[in-house]
Amino acid sequence: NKEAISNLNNENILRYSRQLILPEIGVKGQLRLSNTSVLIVGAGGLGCPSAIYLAAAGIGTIGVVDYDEIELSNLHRQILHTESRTGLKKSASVAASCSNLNSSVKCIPYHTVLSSKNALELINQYDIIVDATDNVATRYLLNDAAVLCQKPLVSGSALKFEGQLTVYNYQNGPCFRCLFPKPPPPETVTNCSDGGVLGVVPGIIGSLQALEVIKIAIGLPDTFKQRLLLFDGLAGSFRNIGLRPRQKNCAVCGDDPSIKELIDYEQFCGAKADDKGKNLTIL
Amino acid sequence: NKEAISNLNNENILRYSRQLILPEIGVKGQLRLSNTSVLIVGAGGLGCPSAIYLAAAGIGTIGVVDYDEIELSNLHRQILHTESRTGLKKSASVAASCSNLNSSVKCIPYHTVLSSKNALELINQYDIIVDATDNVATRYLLNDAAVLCQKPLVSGSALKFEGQLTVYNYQNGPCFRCLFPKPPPPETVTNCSDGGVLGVVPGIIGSLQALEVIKIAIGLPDTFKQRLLLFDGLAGSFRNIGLRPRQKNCAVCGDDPSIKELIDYEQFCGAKADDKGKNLTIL
Amino acid sequence: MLITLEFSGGAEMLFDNKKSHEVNLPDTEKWTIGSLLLWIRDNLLRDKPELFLQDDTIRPGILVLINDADWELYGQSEYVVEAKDKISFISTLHGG
Amino acid sequence: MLITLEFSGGAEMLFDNKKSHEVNLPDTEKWTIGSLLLWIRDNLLRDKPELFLQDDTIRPGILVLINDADWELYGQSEYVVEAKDKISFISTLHGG
Ligand SMILES: [Zn+2]
Ligand SMILES: [Zn+2]
Repeated sequence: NKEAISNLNNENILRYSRQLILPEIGVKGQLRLSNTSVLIVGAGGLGCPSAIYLAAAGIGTIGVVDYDEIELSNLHRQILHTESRTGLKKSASVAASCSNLNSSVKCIPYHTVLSSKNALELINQYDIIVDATDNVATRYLLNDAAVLCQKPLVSGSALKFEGQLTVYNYQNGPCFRCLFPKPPPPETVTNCSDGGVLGVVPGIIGSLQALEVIKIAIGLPDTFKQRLLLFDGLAGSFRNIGLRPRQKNCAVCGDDPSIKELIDYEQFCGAKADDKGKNLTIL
Repeated sequence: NKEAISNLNNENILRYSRQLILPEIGVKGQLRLSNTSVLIVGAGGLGCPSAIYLAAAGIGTIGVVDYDEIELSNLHRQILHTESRTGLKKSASVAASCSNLNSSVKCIPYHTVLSSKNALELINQYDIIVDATDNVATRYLLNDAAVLCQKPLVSGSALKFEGQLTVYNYQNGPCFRCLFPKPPPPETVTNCSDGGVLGVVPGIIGSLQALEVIKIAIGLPDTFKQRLLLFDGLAGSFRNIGLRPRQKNCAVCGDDPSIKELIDYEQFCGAKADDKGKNLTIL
Repeated sequence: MLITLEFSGGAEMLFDNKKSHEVNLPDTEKWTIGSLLLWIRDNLLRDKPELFLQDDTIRPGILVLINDADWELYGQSEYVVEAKDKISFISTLHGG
Repeated sequence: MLITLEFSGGAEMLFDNKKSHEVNLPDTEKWTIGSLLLWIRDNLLRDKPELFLQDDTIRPGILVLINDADWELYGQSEYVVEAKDKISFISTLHGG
């Protein structure tokens, strides 16, 4: 339904010149980036670096979903916001920062909670989904929605000095549920509000998510499909973990799935879909 | 000569709350960050992420050195600049973006070429130096200046899909010259203008440089002293390399150094101190 | 039999915040990951075993690795532990 | 004797842009890094040997690694190569 961009104008040839000369990208790869749409869910510590590096690289359309407003306590890690924007919508702030860097990218902010009601319609409009969220319920929701819409899901997470990165539901690789069929007990889940996080750790993981998106958009091999990156910022170590293949008995991506439409994920996880409140089970 | 900051005001307690609760940081670590000054040399692909994450974390003073003005072809990787700032000074642009995020950080732009004439005076005013430059001559200059001023040097570099990171001249570890006593033949050196670079690759390395600075400022162990990180973005691999210790016969940091003041680095390297022109030997 | 146990992603908080443990398993039996889990509960866990095990297996949300690969690739709890193995327990992160 | 050679940071451009090479060294002699460098020049290098070697040793700006550690830690060109060794040649990057 979108008209494909089939050539680069002179301004864009200049703008992207340093990546156009990479043989792995070239004009063909740049056009693929221009014709790719990416939905970033979460305009926080992971979403900020992801969004700005995708805008810089010339992804055609970037959607940004977040229900939240900017607070001072976000600014130690959410680097696209500014002091003067505190109280304003995060999604609009990220879109504005991306447009300031590259006005040829179409940036669409969605100031809304991603829910079982709107997720499929939103995700269906995009080619690649970035999980830059901050809570378990939304991660299951996003996983199931990405599987049902058949979109690759580039998943990042960070807490304290640690980060994790993988790509779900891509090229017949596993999904989040293949690895974790059951949600963790709510009392074992720590969020950034309670556990803390050093801002640059989601910065590194979010940047790596942008790289994965670019590789998927261009069709480069060696993505983090069926692989997990473990980053330990205190040790300065990166580990590459081989993961299981897609599980035939997976409830959502398996051969005979039981989940064919989105469910109630707060109920499923026993926890609210934000990183603020206490767990439902405790309330 | 600077008056030390000895407590956090309420606004800063709120701003840094998510990193203050990390036991490795806490109020003591946050105060150390506030009392640390960092000189970032290069306001480009590495300098941008480095600067913004250091500003976000609350480094007290950030100096930014760059002689260059913003061009459209920078924006695919230099994410703190904007379209509307093309033609303006890079150093001022980075300082402005950092101040917009965190006005409590003192950001000092230096619109100048780092040279053998001004390097020692500049570097002496800072605690930690970030090498975010783009050419061999400036890297030798910065190394020698950091050794002569006894400052740790957090070095990053990127080209195409690859990046490298290490920390020189820290805690009796090696310096750049310990590893590379002789400069490379100019005809073997590729810069980002000629070889190209995917923007997010310096994004990842520059973020990792910010993390190293934070660890050094706070006094955390396990930095990249005497270690080299090799990042291959195409393969999605990170390798940790053990390096040689400080070399007793090093010309600048050795036991009987022959270099006791800065020399002519363009002549030493046979190449100009920018990433634009052709090599001197070819001219 | 000497092996290395690693905990990360928060799982280390159940083990004195120590991420790496060298342990010496008694040579009295053949060790599977299943029996190792119970040994960890009885010998290393300080308190709150339910945050690590549920129904005698690993609780949801912790990924078990055998020498840096998903235990699912090695038969999960049936895998027979060998000397020098590195068994890791990675709690998944959800922050962002 | 089978070993792995790796080239990165741009050094791979001298070797058909291939980053990893499995090579089989003839068992006729004891191989040091020094003699390996000459073997690489004569058997793998396509052209411009001066961009890889100078005065029969590695040219300035390329770091040599023996199994992911600086060759300086192993006596540089004197190191005796063993089967399955991974010898890497890393051209330092200067871009930013
Ligand atoms: Zn699945
Ligand atoms: Zn030295």
